[in-house]
Amino acid sequence: MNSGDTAWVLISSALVLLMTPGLAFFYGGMVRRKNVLSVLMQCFIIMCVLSIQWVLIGYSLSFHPGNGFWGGLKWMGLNGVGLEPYADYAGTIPHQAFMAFQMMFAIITPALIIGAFAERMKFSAFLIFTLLWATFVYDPLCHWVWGMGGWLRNLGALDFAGGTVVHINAGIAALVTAIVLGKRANLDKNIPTPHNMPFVVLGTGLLWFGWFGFNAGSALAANGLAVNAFVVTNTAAAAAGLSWALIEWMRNGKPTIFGVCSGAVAGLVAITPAAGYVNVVSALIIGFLVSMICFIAVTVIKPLFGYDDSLDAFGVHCVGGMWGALATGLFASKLVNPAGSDGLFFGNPKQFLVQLAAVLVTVAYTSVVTFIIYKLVDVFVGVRVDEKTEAMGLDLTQHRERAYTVLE
Amino acid sequence: MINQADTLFVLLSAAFVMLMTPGLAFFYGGMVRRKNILSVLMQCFVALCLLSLQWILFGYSLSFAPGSGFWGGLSWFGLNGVGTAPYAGYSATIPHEAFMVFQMMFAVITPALIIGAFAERMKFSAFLVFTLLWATFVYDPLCHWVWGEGGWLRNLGVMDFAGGIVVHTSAGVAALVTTIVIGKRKNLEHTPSPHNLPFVVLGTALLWFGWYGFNAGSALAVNGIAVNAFVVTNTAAAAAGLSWALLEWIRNGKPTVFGIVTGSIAGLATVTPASGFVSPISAIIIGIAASIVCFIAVAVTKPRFGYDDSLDAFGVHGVGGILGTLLTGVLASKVINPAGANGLFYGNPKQLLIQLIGVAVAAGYTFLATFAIYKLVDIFFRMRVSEKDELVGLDLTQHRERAYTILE
Amino acid sequence: MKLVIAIIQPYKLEEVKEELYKAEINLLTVSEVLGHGRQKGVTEVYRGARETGNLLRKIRLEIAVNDNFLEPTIKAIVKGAKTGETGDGKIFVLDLKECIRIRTEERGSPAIG
Amino acid sequence: MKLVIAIIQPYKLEEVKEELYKVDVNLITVSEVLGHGRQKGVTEVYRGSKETGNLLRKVRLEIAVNDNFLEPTIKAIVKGAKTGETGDGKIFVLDLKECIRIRTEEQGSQAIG
Repeated sequence: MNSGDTAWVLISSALVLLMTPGLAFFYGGMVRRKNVLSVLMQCFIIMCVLSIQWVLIGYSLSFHPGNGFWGGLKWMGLNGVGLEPYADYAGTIPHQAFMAFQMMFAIITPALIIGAFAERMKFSAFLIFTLLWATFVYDPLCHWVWGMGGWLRNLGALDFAGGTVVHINAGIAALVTAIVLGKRANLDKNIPTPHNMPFVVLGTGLLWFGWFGFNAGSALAANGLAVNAFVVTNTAAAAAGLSWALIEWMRNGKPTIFGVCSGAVAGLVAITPAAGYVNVVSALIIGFLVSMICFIAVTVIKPLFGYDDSLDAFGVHCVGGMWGALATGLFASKLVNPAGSDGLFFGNPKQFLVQLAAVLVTVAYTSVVTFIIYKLVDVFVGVRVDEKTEAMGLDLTQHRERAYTVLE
Repeated sequence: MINQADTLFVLLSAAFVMLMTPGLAFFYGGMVRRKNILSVLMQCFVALCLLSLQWILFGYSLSFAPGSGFWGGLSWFGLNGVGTAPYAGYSATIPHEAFMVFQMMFAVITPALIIGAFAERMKFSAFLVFTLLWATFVYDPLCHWVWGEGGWLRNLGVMDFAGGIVVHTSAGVAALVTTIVIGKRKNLEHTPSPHNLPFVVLGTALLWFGWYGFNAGSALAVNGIAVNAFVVTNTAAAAAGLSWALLEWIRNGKPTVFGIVTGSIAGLATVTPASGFVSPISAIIIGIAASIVCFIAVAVTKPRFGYDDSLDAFGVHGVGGILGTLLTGVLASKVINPAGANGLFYGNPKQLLIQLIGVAVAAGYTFLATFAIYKLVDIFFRMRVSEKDELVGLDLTQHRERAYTILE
Repeated sequence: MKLVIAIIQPYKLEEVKEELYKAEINLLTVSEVLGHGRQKGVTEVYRGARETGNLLRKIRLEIAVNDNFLEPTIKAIVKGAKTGETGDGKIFVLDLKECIRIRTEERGSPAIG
Repeated sequence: MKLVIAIIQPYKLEEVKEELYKVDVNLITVSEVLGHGRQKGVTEVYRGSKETGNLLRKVRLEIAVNDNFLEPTIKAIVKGAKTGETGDGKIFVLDLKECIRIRTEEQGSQAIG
């Protein structure tokens, strides 16, 4: 056991936890004033619900070395998950520290989906949907990619900090729910604008800060690999934020803060799977290109198909995550991480195909199961709020409270 | 030999200092009028993106490569040769890249501090060019002189623990220059009151939090000096916040929250150069001195000379940084840090003279170089927005977006 | 000329706007106000303390119209805002003595449209 | 007595205020409103989707004046707010039946100033 490594993983867990409130402000600033509390509420309740789900069954389903497809229930209620290190995941820190670190990932992933169905989902339905989704989509996928014996892991798919497990996964679920839930009312007449842009910026700042724990913490030790992940994370975010602003400048005439924030988050998403395998120059390229790709997804593809992904959970997280996962297959280098493998540009085209396979499997599994869960919840509780409720806003109708006062 | 605890501490400190830039964005953003808040947030975020890239491409090399006494040269261009092996010239127990990324966050926040001087009236394109040039031709050389291997002020014996000269004096003097040459804001019979004081308080809280990384992290190791820096940082901030509130109470009849946060920031800026060399009792003296001197600068000197330092970047950071650097020459003690030197009170008046030379050289160089860069950019881009754009507000005219909605 | 002032439910604004556009009334001013109504409204509960404020959030519309447009305007507002429940709001009509378009300094009814 | 309601561009508020002070009109009430105008306004672009909201931000002034102050008030507002572009705004004039100063309970024109 190493005290430096343990401290690093615990602090990283705290940093990743802070990302969920960060996400709450990032999303909350974007919705209309009458719905901001519903978004904050969804993010916060996820912190509560999934923390409990994780210690009861989630961690066991995800990380217990069961078979290739699920972890089983042997570690239910953290039975057998103690303070001794578990060498297959991390040999120098207590097993529970690893568990806590992974918990924060399990929390933020379903929270990402909120962006797709914001402003129109019933709160009770949201709770059930989230719990089922975490159990039947996140946990299995997490096992496949990161769990001992997981079949995608055995295939050799590289995912340093969660490109497939977190971002593609949440992003595809977002697309599915946005499509089946349908558009918000009156959307063709006026597109709602972010009601509090400074909140979006605050959320971005907290996300960027927390992402250091997300990526550099995934090294699970305070070593050179963590330093590399830290540096490439910052670099990709900076490159993507800047290039999104430049694209806007050229296309719309003005660079916006909303653009810089969107770009920075896209860059952070894209570098996530690659953070432990690529060098700084590759991070620059990954960052610069992800803005272009996500910008097209958000401004061209979304209007073309007409789905209402309210806050671009699909357009930023899934598209950015896919680019990151594939880019890992292009730019990975054993010089950075001897435990990884080389990518296409370093003479190993097979890695690119493995990455592609992992992406396709995730897309297929997540879309099918998310659809089933959605329909199931819809039958029993009804997912969407009625028209009047939507017009009045979810804050007042779902939670009977309001974000701001008028006069005093 | 790499030490895990030191590595984790420096990485974590880098993350803390990164968070200071969004913190500063809110500190400044809350102070401007509602129509300009996004322009301030945008400038801070773009500085974060732009300078992260400048730093890895050539900024770090110019600042820290062991070149001549006056600049670092380009031998570490593109992080060539900056890897995960430690570089003993700066820190022998952490990967060289960790030191690089820690310093990067300083290079990001310094130009962002200047924003306070020209807020609400600078064109965005001009801002970008100005910031890039300023970082390259003012920050990087100055950083090399004071902190770089072979830097001539370093060899002279100038003590600047965490950036009193490099960060606060340079940004503050640059703020004074730009605020004078860009001129006053329009219609300024009375200073506009902050449009969102809770944002100012939020920003201060994030800055205070991040400053632990700034000062304690500058020890570059988990040791007694880091602990001392942590304690004196907190002490000076507290003493300065309290004494500013008392000054207001005496002079204006009521203590204000705006006053207490301004005082805290002044205390933090002032203790920065001293934090590795002085005792907690000295920190109280530093904090009180910071409040008195900065209060005079902001409340007496500024109105008398009539320059429009919109958010008191010079009055707080410049004055605080200069004062702190000089007080280091008075209060430093070898008992706290054997690697430092004694100050005037500990029987070494020479140190005060050295500090004075350091500050004078930095202020003089910054003054001239900033003026030259400003004039150059002004010729090509025109720094100031048109009168109508200023009245309409920068959010709408520079970025075509708005911070808040009214009804929805 | 008349000045119509209407106090309506916030969530009905979109519908009222639409009805007004249909009746070719395009110029309106909207603001958010607190209004005292007869209805109880949705009770908000903060940290257990029940808030039964009787000042409720409303939307206030101001529309300047020529006399022949008055009835269509009233009809449009009623059509868009009426639910039949208490709290639907009120419409007030005032005489408008003069109207000036600032850009051209035109006065009277041509300045209204 | 008359009640003058003016809808103007937000960034013109300072100039209008100044012009009003020059003609000794000191009592004004200002609020922020959304107004539908003919002009397009500045188009905001959010993540690439253009927002051409037809409700634009305006400032609304309410000024109660005695009849002899009416024309100077209108002139002052026009002078301060006019640019000649669409979107400059409108001025409405209403009859004011009564005016009461709450502090003294004075009524009528001496209560206005």
